[in-house]
Amino acid sequence: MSATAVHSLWTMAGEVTSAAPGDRFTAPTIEYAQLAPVLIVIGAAVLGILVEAFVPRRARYTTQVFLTVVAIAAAFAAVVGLAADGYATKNAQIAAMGAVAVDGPALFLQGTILLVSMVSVFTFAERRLDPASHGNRVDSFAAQAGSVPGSDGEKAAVKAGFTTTEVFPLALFSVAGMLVFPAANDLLTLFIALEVFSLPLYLLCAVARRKRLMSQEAAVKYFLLGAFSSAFLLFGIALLYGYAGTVSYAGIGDVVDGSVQQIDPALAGTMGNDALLLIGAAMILMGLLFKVGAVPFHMWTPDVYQGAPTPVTGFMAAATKVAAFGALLRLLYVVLPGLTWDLRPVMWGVAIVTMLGGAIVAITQTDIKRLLAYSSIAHAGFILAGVIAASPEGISSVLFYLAVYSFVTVGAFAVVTLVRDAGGEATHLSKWAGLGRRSPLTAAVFAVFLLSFAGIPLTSGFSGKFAVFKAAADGGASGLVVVGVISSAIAAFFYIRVIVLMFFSEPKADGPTVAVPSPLTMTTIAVGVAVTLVLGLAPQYFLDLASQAGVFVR
Amino acid sequence: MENLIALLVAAPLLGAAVLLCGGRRLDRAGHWIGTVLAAASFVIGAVLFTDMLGRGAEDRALHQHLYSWIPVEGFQADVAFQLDQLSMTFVLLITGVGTLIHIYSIGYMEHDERRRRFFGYLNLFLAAMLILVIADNYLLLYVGWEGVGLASYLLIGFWQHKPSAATAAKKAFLVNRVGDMGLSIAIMLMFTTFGTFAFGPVLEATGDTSEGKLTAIGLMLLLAACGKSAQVPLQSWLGDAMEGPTPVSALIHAATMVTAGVYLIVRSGAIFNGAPDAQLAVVVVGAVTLLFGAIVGCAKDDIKKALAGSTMSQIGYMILAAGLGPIGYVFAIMHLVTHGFFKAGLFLGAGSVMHGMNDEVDMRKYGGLRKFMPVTFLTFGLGYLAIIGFPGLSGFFSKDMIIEAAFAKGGTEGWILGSVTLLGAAITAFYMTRVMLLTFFGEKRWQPDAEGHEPHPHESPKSMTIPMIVLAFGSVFAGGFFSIGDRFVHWLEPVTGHDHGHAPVSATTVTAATMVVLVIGVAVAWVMYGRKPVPVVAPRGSLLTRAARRDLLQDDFNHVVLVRGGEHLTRSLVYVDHTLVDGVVNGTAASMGGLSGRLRKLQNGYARSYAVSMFGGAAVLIAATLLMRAV
Amino acid sequence: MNPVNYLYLAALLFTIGASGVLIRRNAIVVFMCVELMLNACNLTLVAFSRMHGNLDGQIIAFFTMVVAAAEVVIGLAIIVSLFRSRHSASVDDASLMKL
Amino acid sequence: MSFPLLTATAALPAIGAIATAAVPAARRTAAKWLALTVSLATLVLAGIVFARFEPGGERYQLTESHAWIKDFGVRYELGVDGIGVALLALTALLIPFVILAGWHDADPSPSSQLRSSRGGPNETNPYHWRPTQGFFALILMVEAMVVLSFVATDVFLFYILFEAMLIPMYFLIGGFGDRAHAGSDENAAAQRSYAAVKFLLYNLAGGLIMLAAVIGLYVVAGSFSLSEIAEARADGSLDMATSTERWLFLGFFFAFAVKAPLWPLHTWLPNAMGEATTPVAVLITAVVDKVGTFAMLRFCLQLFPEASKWATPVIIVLALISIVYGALLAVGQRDIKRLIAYASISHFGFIVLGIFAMTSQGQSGATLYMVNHGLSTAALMLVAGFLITRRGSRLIADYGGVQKVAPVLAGTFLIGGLATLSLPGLAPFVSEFLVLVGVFSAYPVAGVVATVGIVLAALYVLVLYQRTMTGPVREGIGGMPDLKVRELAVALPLIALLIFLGVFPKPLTEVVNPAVQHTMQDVQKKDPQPEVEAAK
Repeated sequence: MSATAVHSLWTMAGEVTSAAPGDRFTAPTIEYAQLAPVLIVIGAAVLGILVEAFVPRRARYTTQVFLTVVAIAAAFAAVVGLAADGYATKNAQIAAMGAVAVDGPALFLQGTILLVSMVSVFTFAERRLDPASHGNRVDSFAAQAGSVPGSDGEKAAVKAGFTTTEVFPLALFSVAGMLVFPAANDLLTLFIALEVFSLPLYLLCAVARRKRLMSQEAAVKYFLLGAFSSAFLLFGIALLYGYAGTVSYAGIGDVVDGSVQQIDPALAGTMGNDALLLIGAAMILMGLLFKVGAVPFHMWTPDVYQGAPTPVTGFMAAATKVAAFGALLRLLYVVLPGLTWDLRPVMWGVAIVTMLGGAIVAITQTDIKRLLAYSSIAHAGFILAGVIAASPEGISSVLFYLAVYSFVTVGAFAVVTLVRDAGGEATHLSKWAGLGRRSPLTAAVFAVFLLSFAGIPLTSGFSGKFAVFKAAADGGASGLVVVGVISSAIAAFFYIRVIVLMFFSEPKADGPTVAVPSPLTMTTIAVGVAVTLVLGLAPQYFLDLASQAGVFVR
Repeated sequence: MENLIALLVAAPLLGAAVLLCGGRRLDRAGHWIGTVLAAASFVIGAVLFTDMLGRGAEDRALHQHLYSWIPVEGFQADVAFQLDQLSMTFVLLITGVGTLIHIYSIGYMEHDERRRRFFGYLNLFLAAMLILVIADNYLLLYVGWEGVGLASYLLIGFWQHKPSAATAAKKAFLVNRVGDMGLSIAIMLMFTTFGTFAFGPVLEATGDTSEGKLTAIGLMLLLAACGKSAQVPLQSWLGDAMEGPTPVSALIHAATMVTAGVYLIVRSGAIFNGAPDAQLAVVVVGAVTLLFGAIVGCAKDDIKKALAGSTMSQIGYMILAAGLGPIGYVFAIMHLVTHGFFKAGLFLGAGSVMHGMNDEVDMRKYGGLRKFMPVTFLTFGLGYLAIIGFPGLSGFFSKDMIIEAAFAKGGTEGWILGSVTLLGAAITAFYMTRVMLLTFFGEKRWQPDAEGHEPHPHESPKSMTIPMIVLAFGSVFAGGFFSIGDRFVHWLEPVTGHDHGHAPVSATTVTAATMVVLVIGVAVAWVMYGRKPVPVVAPRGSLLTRAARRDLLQDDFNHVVLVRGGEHLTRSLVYVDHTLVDGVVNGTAASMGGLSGRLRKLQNGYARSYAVSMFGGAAVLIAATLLMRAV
Repeated sequence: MNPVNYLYLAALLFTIGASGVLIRRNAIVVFMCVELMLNACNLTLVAFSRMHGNLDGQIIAFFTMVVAAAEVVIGLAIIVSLFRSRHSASVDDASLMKL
Repeated sequence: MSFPLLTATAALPAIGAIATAAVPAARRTAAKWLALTVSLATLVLAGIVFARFEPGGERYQLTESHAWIKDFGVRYELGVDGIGVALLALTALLIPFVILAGWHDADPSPSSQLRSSRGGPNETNPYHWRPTQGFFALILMVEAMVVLSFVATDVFLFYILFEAMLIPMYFLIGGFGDRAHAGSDENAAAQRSYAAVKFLLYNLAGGLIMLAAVIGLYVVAGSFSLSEIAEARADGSLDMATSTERWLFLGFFFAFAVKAPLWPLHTWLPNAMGEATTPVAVLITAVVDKVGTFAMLRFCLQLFPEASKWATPVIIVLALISIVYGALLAVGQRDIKRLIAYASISHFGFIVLGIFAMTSQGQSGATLYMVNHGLSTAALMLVAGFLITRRGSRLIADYGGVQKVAPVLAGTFLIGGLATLSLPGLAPFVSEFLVLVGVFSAYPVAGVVATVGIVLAALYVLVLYQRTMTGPVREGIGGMPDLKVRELAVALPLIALLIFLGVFPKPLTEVVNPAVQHTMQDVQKKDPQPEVEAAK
C-alpha cells in the first residue's frame, strides 16, 4: 500500500464532476515477482502460526524447522533469481507503487540477511546441548514462556516436554521485516518494516530457557528503548513529511536538493523549511543509529545481548545490523545526499565515539556475551566510517563488511552456546580459562573468529576493515581511518585477552565442558569459519559482487 | 718465494686448529705438535730471510696477495701480505723467541692437565702476531691486532679457576679494546681521507692531505699503541697480566705482543713525520711511561710484577724513540729486538725460580738462590746486565742509541727527553739490581708454606734451561752484532728511513753520562738491599713507594671512576628502562583500563538512564545539525 | 485557525511523553508515555497532511495506530510476564545486568 | 611461466606445518622428525634460489605475478633481490637449528601429562592437547611467512605477512615458556603471557599504524606494486606532496622500528626473549626481527627516498642511543637471556645506523649484519639455552666454573660471545666494520660514537663469560654434562659458518652489492669521495 496512490485518489475526489468515480479509480499495481522474497517469508510465517494452531505438539518442532528452512531457502533462491535477471544492476527499479526498491544494495543485503538467518535458525533448532529433561530433547528456549520462572507451572511444562516452537514463525516475521527494511523506498515502509522486524525480536529475547529473569529483563529494556527510539523515528518521519509534503524517498530527495521549484505559497511556511528537514533527518538518523547500536544510542546492546538466548543474540547481532545499515545507507544516499555536508560532522562524531567507546569499554568486560556486544558496537563504528565515505566505493565496502561481519558474529555466538556448565552456558570469562587445553579445536575456532574481529590479516575481518578504511580514506575521511586504526589497536587488546585466557592459562578444576553439538550448529560454525577464511584469502569475487551491487536506484 | 709467506702464518694456525679441536686424544703429543709447528714457522722465516739477504737493499720487500677479503663498492680490503725488512725483523723475533718459549713450556707446564690447550693458544698467538706484522694493510693488521688480544686473553686467563686470573684476562682485553677503538677510528679516517687503508697507498699519499688529518690519524694510532703496549694511560692491564703462566709473560707480555704498538708507530712513520703534534704526543707518552714503569718496578715485591714494570718502562723507551721520527725509528726497533731477548730471558729465569720455589713470587721470600740454581742465576744475571746497559751487552748499545737520539732531537725538547731517558736508565739500574739482590743474594728467607712444605729450590729441567741459555746469548751479543758498522741501521733504512740529526752533545759524553747514572743506580740499590738483610715483610715505605706499589694509584682511579661509575650508570639505566620507557607504555595501558572502568559505570543497568543517554544523544544530534547549517 | 498550532501542541505532547519515559519508574506508565509520543507523531502527521492538502499523513497516522496496537500487545505481554516473575513492574528493579 | 620457485620455498614449510600439526598426539617424535625434514628440504630449496640468483642480473629475479584482490589493487607479486636472497638463505638455514635445539622444549611436562590424563573434559572431546606438534608446526608456519615476506614485492602482500606472522610467534612465546624460570609455575605463566601479549600488542600497534600508511599509500599511488610505484616515481606521473610522503614514511617506519626494535620501542624484546624458550628467542631476534630492518631497507628507502633523507638525522640519533643504551643495559642484566636480548638491541642499532648512513658500505654492512647477527646470536643464544636447560636457571649468579666441567660447552659459548663482540676473523666483524666505515664517511661523529659500542660489547660478553664459565665451580654446576651430539650438531655448524663468513664473506657481498647499488640509486645518494681523490 502506497501513499502516492492515495494522494491521486484525493486530488481527483477534489474535482467537481458528475462522472462515476469507479472508472477513474486506478488500482495500485504490485510487482509480486519482485517482492517474492518478502512474500515467501511472510507467507511461511503465517503458515507457521497456523502450524502452531493445528499441528500436534509432538510434530511441531520438525514441521516448523522444515518450514522455516525451506522458506528461507526459497526466498534466497528468489533473491538470486532476481539478481540473475539483472534487477541488481541494469534494470533495478522501484516496485509496489514506489514503496519498495529492488536494486543492488537491496538484493545484496536481502541475500546476506537470508543466509545469516538460515544459519541462525540452525542454532535456534539445536537440541543436543542441554541434557535431555524427562526424556525430551530441549533447545535454548523456555518450555512455556508465559509460565513464571521457578513456578510449578514451569515445572509442569518442562515435564510435559513443551517447547516454544513459536520462535520459528517469530524469526520469520522478523526476517521479513529485515528484508523490507533496507529496500524501503518511502518513510512509511521504513517505519513499518522497522516495527515488523523489531516486535518479534522483543519477544524472542524474552523466551530463554535458562536465566529467564535476565532474559525477561533484556526483553523489557529492549522493548521500551526500542519503542522510545521508534517514536523518535516516527516523529522524524512526520517532520520530513511536513518538510517535503511527501514520504517517498525520491520526492523528499528532490525537495532537499531543490529540484522542485514551484512551492504552493500556502505551504511556504513548512514546505522546504530547513529546520523541519534537519530536525527530522536527525531524528530518523537517531532511530536507525539505535538499531545499529551506535554510541550514544548503544546502551541497550550489552544488556540485551547478554540476556537474550544466545542463538537469538547471534541472529539479532548479525541480521539487525545488516538491515539497519542497509536502511541507513539508502536514507543517506537517496533521501539526504543534498544534506551530506550538514550531516557529515555529526556522523563523524558518532563514528568516532562509537569506535573508541566500544573498544575502550570492552577492555574491562568479564562476560563473553557482553564483550562481543561491545565489540559489535566498535564494529558499528568501523562500518559508519565506510558509510560516511559517501562514494559508490563506500557503499560496496559497507555491503562487504556487513556480509563478513554477520557470518563471523553468528559463528562466534554459536561457539558461545557450546561452552556450558551446570548453569547452562558458561559465559563468564573466568570459566573460559584453559579452554584451549581442554578442547583445542573449539578454542581454535573461536580464536579464528576473534582474530577476524580484531582484523588480523588473512581473515575476512581484515579484508572488510581494509575495504572500509580504504573507502573512507578515498572519501577524504583520513581522520576516521586514523581513529579507526587506533581503536582497532585498543580492540585487539581484549580479543587477545580472551585468546590468552583460552590458551595460556591453566584450566580450572570446575571448568565448563564443551558440548558436542548436532550437525546443525556444526554447520553454522563451519560456515562461519569458511567465510572467515575464504573472504580473508580470496575476497575478490565477493568484492566484485558488492561493487556491482553498490548503486541505489532512485 | 713469496708464496712461502702465507705458510709462516699457516703453520702455527694449523697447530692451533689441530690442538684446540683435536680433543683429549692429542693430550700426549700435543705439546710436540705445537713446538714443531712453531719451529717450522721459524725455519720458513729463516729461509725467507736468507733469500731476502740475497737481494739488493731496495727490492727486498716481498708481496703476496691471497684474495680479496671484503669486496664492497668503493671499499677494498684484501688478505695480502708484505714482507719487508721491518716485518722480517719481527718475524724472526717472534718465531725465534716463540719457538724457544714453546720448548721452555714443555717443561714448565708439564704437570698441567690442560697443557695441550696451552700450546694451542700459544700457536694461535704466533699466528695472530705474524699476521699483525706481515699484513700489507691496516685492516688485516687489525685482525692480527685483535687476534693477539684474544690469545693474550686466553693465556692470561689460562688458569680460569682462579678468579684473579679471569679478572686480569678480562681487564687486559677490555683495555686493549679501548686501544682498538683508536685503531678502527684511525682506519676509518684513512678510508675517508685516502679511500684505502693499504700501507703502500696511504703512506705515499700522506703528502696530499692536511696536517690536521694526519695528526688525527696519528693520535688514534697512538691510542691503539698505548692499549697494546701498555703505555700510560692504558698501561693498567700489564701488571695484572702476570696472572698468566710465566712463559706467556715472557713471550707475549715482554718480547712480542706488547711491542706491537712500537711496530704500528714505526710502520706508520710517514704519517707521524707529517704530523709533529702527534709525534710530540707519542714522545710524551713514551717519556711518561718510561718513568712510570720504572718507578712501579722499584716498588713491587712480586718478581713478575717488577719485571712487568720494567717492560712497561723499556717499551716507553721504544715509543719515545719512535716518536722522535726518522732519528729514532731504527733504534726503537733495535731496542725492541734486544729487549725481546733479555726480557724474555729474565722472565724465563723468573719462571724457573718460581718453578723451584713452589710458584712463590714474592722476592722477599727468596734470597741466596744463586747457590741452588746456578744456570738460572747465570742466565738471569746476563739478562740483568743487558737490561741495565752494562757496556758491551745488548742493552748498552740499543738504549744508548735511544738516549743519544733523544738529545739529538735538539732544542729544549731534546734536553728534556735526553735527561728523562738518562733518569730512566738510572732507575732501571736501581730496580733491576734490587731484583737481582733480593732473589739471588743475601740469606735464604723462605719458610714452609701453609701446609708446611719447605720449598726445595732446585735447578729446572733441560727443556727450560736451554732456552734460557740461548736467550742469554742473544742478550749478550745481539746489540753488539747489530751495531757494528750500523748493520741494523742499513738493514732497516730502506723501510723506515734514517737521519742522524745533530746531537748537541757528543756520543761519548752521552755514553759517559749513562755509565755514571748506571753506577749510581746500582750503588743505591746495593746500599738499600745488598748491605743489610732484607725484611721478609715489606716495610710501610714512603708515600711514593706505597703509591708505586699500587701502580701509582692509577688502578684505584680506574676503579672509582670507571668501574664504580659504570656500575651506577648501568644500574640507573636499568631502572630508567623499567620505570620510564616501559612505564610509559604500561601506563597508557593501565590508564586505558581505568578509563574503561569509569565508562563502564555509565552502563548502570537502569533502562531509564539508557533512555536519558539516547535522549541526550538525540538532542546533541539535532543541535549539531542545526548548528552546522547555521555556520 | 492556524494549523501550525497543532504542531506546537504535538511537540509539547512529544516532549511530555519523552520526559515521562525518562522520569517514570513503572513500566506500564513508561510504556504509556511512549504511546503518548506516538500520538504526538500522529497529530503532527495529520496536521501536516492538512497543510499540504494531501492524505499521506493521515494514511500514515492509521498505520501508526495499527503499529501502536501491535506494540501494546507485545509490550504488555513482556511487561506482564516480568511483573509475574518479579511482582514488580518497576523498570529500575529490572537491573540484573549492568556494567 | 617457469616453476614458481619462490612460492614453493614458502609453501613447503607451510604445508609441512599443517602436516606436522596433523600428526597424532602419541607420535610426538614422528612430528619432530617430520618438521626437521621439512625444514631441511626448505633449506635445499633456498639453496637452489641462492644458486639461481645472478648477482649481475635484474634487480628482482625469479619473479612471479598473479592477480589477487583487484579491488584493493593487490597482486601476488614475488621477486628476490640480493638483500632478500641473503636473508632468505639465513632464515632457511637457521630454522633446522632452531628445531633441533628445541627438540625437547615442547615435550609435555609431567604435570601437563597428568592434566590430560585426568578424566573429565578430555573424555568428551576427541582432540587431545598436542603441544609438541603445535610447537614445531608453528615454527614452520613462521618460517613460511618470513620467507614469503622477504620475497614479496607487493606492499600489501608484505603487510599481510608482516602482521600475520605475529600470530604464530605469539603462540610460540606465550604457549611454550622457558622451563627455567624464576619462581612458581603460575608466576611463570603470568610473566609468559604478559611477555606474549606485550609482544603482540607492540607489534600490532605498529602494524595498525602501518596499515593506515599502507591505505594512504594506495590512495596516493593507486597501486601496491613496488615496481609500478617505482616506475610512476621515475616518469614523474607520481609525485607525492612532501608532507604526505613524510607522514607515510613515518607510518611505515614506526612499524619497522617496533619490529627491529629501535630505542625507545624496544622494551618488548627483553620480555619476549626472556620468557620464550631459547629456540623461540632465537626465532624472534635472529629471524623475525630481521623483517623489520629488511623492510626499512626495502620499503622505507625505496618508496619514500626523500622522506627517508629528511628523517635520517633523527633516526641516526635513535640508532646511536640504541647501540649505547642497549649495550649498557646488557651489562646491567642478571638474566642471561635478557642480557643477550639487550645485546641484540644494541646490534639492531648498528643495522639501522648502517641502513640510514646511505652509503654503499653502510648498507652492504647493514645487510651482512642482519645475516651475521642472525648467526652469532643463534650460536650464543642456543648454547646459552643448552646451559640453562642443564642448570634450570637463567640467573647469571647461579653459574660459575662451567668451563671446568663442560669445556666444550664453554668453548662454543665463548666463540659465540666473541662473535657477538665482533672479533676480527668472525663474520660479525666484517659487517660491523663496514657499517662503521659507512657511517663514519657520512657522519664522522656518529661513527665515532658507534665505536664505543665495540668496547661495551666486549664488556658485557666477557663479564657474562667470566661470571658463568670461569672461577671456582659453583654448587649445582659440578657434574654438569658436556654438550651432547644433538647439541654439537647445532653449535658446530653455526660456528663453522661464523668463521667461514668472517674469513671469506665474498659469497654474500657479491649478491648484496648490486642490490645496495639499486637502493643507493633509489635514494639518489653518492658515496662521499675520499678527500685525496676529491682534491685531485
